[in-house]
Amino acid sequence: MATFLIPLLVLCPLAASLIIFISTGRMGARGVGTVACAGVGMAAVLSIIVSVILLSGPATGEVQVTLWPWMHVAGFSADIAFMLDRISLVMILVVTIVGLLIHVYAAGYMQDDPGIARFFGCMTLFVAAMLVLVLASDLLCLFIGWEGVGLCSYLLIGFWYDDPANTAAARKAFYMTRVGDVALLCGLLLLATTTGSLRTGAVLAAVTNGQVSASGVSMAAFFILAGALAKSAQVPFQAWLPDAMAGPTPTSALIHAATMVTAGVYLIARLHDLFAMAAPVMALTAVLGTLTLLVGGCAALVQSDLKRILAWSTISQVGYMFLALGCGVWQAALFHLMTHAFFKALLFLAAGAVIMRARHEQDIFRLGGLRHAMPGLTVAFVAGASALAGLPLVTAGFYSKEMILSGVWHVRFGLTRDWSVTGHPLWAMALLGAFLTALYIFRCVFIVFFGKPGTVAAGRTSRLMTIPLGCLCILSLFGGVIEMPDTLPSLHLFSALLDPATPLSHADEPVWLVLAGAIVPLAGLALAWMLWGRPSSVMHGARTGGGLDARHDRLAIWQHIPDRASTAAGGLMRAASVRVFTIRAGFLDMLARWGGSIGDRGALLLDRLHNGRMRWYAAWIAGGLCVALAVAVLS
Amino acid sequence: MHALALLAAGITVMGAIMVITRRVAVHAVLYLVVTLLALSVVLVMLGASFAAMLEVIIYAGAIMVLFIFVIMMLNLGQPDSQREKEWLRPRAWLGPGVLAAIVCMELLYCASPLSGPARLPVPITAHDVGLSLFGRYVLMVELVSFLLLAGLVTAFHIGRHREGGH
Amino acid sequence: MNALPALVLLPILGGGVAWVAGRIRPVPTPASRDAAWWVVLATLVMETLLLALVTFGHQPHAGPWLAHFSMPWLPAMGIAVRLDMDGLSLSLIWLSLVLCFPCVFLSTRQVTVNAGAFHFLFLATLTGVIGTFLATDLFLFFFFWELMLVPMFVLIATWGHEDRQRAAMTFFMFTQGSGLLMLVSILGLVMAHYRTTGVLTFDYVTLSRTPLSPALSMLLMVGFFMAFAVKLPVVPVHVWLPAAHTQAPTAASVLLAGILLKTGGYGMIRFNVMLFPDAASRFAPIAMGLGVAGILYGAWLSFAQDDVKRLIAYSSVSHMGFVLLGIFCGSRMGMQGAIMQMLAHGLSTAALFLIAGAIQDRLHTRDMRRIGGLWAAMPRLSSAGVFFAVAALGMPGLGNFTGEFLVLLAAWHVSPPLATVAAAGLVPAAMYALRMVNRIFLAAPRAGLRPGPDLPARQMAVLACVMALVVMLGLYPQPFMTFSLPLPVADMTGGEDGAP
Amino acid sequence: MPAFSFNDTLVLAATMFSVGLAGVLVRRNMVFMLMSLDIMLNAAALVFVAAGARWHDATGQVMFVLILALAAVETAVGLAIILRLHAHGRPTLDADAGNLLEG
Repeated sequence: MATFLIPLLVLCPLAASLIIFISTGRMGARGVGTVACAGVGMAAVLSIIVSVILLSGPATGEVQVTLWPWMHVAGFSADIAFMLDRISLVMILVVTIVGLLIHVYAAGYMQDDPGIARFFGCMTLFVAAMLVLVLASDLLCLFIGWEGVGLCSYLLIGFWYDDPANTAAARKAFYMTRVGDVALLCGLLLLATTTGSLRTGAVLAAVTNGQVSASGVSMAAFFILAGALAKSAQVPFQAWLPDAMAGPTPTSALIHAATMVTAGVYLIARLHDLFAMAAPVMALTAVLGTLTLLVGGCAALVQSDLKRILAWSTISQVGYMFLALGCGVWQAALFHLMTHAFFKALLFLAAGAVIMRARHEQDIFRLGGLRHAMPGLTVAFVAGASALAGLPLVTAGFYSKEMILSGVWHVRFGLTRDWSVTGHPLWAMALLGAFLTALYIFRCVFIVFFGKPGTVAAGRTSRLMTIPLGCLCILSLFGGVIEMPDTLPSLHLFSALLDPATPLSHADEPVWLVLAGAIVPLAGLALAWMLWGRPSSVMHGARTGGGLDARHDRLAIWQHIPDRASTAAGGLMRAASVRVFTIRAGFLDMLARWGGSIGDRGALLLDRLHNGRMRWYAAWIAGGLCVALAVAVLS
Repeated sequence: MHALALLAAGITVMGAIMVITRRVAVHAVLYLVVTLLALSVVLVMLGASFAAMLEVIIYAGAIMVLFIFVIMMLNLGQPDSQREKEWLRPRAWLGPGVLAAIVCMELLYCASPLSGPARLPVPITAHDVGLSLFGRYVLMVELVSFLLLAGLVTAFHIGRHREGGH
Repeated sequence: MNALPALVLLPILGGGVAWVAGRIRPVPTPASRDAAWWVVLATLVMETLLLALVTFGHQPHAGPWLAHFSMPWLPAMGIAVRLDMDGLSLSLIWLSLVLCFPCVFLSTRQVTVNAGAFHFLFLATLTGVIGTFLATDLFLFFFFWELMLVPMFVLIATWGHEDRQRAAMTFFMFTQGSGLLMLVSILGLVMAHYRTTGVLTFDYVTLSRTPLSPALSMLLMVGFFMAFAVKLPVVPVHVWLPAAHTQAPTAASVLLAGILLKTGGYGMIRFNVMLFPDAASRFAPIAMGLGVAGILYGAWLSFAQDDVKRLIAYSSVSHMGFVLLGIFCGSRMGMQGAIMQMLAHGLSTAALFLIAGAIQDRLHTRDMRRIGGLWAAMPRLSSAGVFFAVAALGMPGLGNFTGEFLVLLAAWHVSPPLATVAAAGLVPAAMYALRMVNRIFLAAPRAGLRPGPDLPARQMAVLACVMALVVMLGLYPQPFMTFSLPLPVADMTGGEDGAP
Repeated sequence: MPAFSFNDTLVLAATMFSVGLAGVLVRRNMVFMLMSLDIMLNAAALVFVAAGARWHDATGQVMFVLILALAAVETAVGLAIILRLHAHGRPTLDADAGNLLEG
């Protein structure tokens, strides 16, 4: 039964998207909104049904369905095939449920935008592509979803195409993710060459039973990591995500918080057997993850644009997930992915509502003191913020971050045969990251909601928008209980769900580990209160924030490096190609022109010969005679 | 080379040179007639008496007379010969002269290896020429008649509008 | 009567009738112009039916070929009118016919000045192309190779845009010059065959079995390669393509991009890799290097263009680089990838040219700096434009990606670094495609420009069919792949009544 | 009959031919060109006859007759053209002036 439902699951959003695109505006804004929400809603319902079927089945059961043979060629075969197992189960639940909530919110948020048909068309297409990515069992079929998601993010970032800056940001996003896609493609090519087929099962089996050489495995893992890094905007490729905030807020919420950026995490989690065999790549993932979470934290600390703060915070949180993947605890990564989807979506939607009501003002220093004008939004934002910071016991963020921290603490990297290093330094830096997270998010909360009143808020948030906010509040606060650290009543529902085979309980975990994880966010909150919360500190210039901002500016400088590098690269490329074009045009056209002028000069010369005078011709004949005779005589 | 042969050859060459160097057309034509007559003498010495006679009768007799007749009609006066003088300045004839000299040298150089024994040429009488003319070459004679007809028609046609003159 | 000669001659006869129809009324009233158009449409429909007949009604006595026809032409020289159809030629002929329909619907209607002649030349080129795909007699192949060149030259020279004379001349010079090189190779091959076996024949099948010294076979192969390299546009000899594409009228540039480039690819498969297998394998590294160079160079150059058609032309140089890479990979997978890439490129680039032509008809300019955003004014045209631009940049799930992936996989078997560089070519491909989209479709509308009407529903339906084909080529290419494989030379026993 | 060897006649013909050639090249007056042309023709005819004498073959003289006919026709046409040009108001008879091909 499930085999029939899975393709239907993907078909619903796809059909909704086609309907919206083909109707091209004949349907009103409300009609488009309902069709979109219906499409994604159907997908959500189906995914719940399918998950119930799967969970009722055997523990390690999975559902395979092959739709049709895609490419069957000598030496390689690929099919359009879907697979539902516990990892993709979690993902489709996250994608469809969060997606549904965001679509409902967007129906209200975008209703007075003329291009709403195009917006919802792209959004539903995005959900369809994401579902293909998550459900694909053939890595090449996953690549369809992978690029489809990139295309939709390009179309949605550049949604308000009137402003060239938006479309430039969209193109930049697509180019950087495209670089990653090429790397991923090379990885797939390498795997396809060695194993002949890209079915996940076949690939993992070939890797585990040693059919692929060690260097091949690490090379493939490296390529796939590069692809994941670009798609999830990690350190070398993180410049495009802050600019991607140019898109409408629901887009930022759905694509750049909940789903697309986590695609990389999902891919590595899906291929964790492959990565387990490539120890150096695992270490690299962990290091890059840590680096990203620090860079993200610092950058978010100095942003003045509300949405950019959230963008950098996403980069930082995904950094946590990569750190977890690097340390081998991919279950923790997925758990954090789920909780992150909830509270980050909540933050983005709340921010969107705030911005809309503050007449599209995004600078936090000009927003100020909105808690009286928008009490509901304040509660939502604070809930999201606390979950993001990971305030102990009461928020989901705490549990997922705790799981990662314990995983990182217990890992031991076997870089080479005899030299292995424990995860303690990484653990310390992760803890610092948690502190920074709490700091920047509560800085934003205090400045926006508790500072002196800035702009006057207008209107009310429509009902359509408040419902999703409510749901997300509940999820981000209570979503974490399903996975408790051991010291507390050890409840491991989530990891049991994911991978029943390997229990994650570390009995000998020191108590102070959990305490550290709990105290650090509170410390961050306290420092933020001291710097930006107390009315006195706000007095002497909110922008400097008691000197802390200035120092962090320097720290944040070098997070712009890749940003400047990419714009420079683009400019260089454009200038180079223009110069080459002129050179090419110069070189080859000169060749053609030069050839032409020879012809003209030659013709002119000959023309003078035929001047019609007989004696001149006679002379030439005599000359010819002389030459002929000379040749005849001499040779 | 026998004295008479040398004399005839010398007159032919001198006549030819005089033809191309005269300013007045009539003098040139007369020198040409002298050249042709000397040439017929050479032909006789070659044993081609029939050809010599033809040369005298047709070439010197008919064609040269035609020449004289036309030149008289053109009644080239003093300005013409003055212009000829101006046309004959060294700048004009130096180039072609050199070219002609080169051609002459090359021809002479080519001719040298063919010097066979100076056998007494057995004269070829009109009888032999007549036999071969209307034997093997009867078709060619027909063609020549066509040629003559064409020449006649052209000369007549071009000359016809002399007084109309459009 | 055997279907093959009818398949070849029908277009040119139709063209003749169209010309006459166009000239019946001296003054070109709309009726007379439409008459020619209707005749062309009828011809195309009949041609499609005939092709369907040949495709599905498999002729029993044709031996290994799908269809075979042979008639002595110059027995003294061993030249016969020999037409053979196998999977490869059939799929490319289907591509040509499929492209002619949108071409006829979208662009040939706008041709006003002596439409009859235009349609005649249009169909004459089609005859030349179909002949090239079918001929298995080297002399007949060369005859059709030159035949398809002349009407295209006249099309560009008379109905082209501002700088058409120079473009037509460069196009003619390049193709004609290289064609002569091919003629020399053909004659060389025939002579070599004659000297060793004493049999004078131009027949492809017998010639493919001539014993050749490595040096001679490499020389002959390179001679053939030059002609096809100019036509395919391989990088150093592609100079004629941008000029010819930019100046050609819409219908001609669709024909040029959609079909004529494929004759280069077809020629390489049939007359390079299959006729001189060992020489081709020795020549493969160079050819693959040229292919990758083409991919990067074409993509980089199209990034810097301001003229829409020139941009699309350079993009085809880039895509054809993949074809070249695929053909010389030496594996069946590479060959299938190259064929898929040719089919997909044919559809997507032809559609892009149709859209560029439509833009030029409405705004009378091709300069992207002056066009500005069209999404608000012409949503249908722009959405089609965005779709095909996305197809051009190799979005998986659409036609181009299938071809490119198979080519890259085959190249990876041969040399991973080369395949990585070729894969890196996908990034600039995305760059030029999206730059184009963001300059003429998804951009702020230009104030001064008075936008024309959007695409009528009928034309949009035709484009929708092409879109469906591209998606089908992307998601369900299996039938195309098994269907369009060339007949390997080994079991080409040749029809019973092969040339003497 | 004193001997006139074949080689001597060739020398004579060569000189006559080159003199005639010089005449054609030098003189701009068409009449003189015609005359020089005749000299060249005779030089050629002389060689034919000498060859006929040398190998005792009448063909030499046959060719001589033909050359005569040719010379006659050529002179006739040449002079007709000269008369036409002269009467037509071109006193100088300059060979170079007549290069514009109109009537």
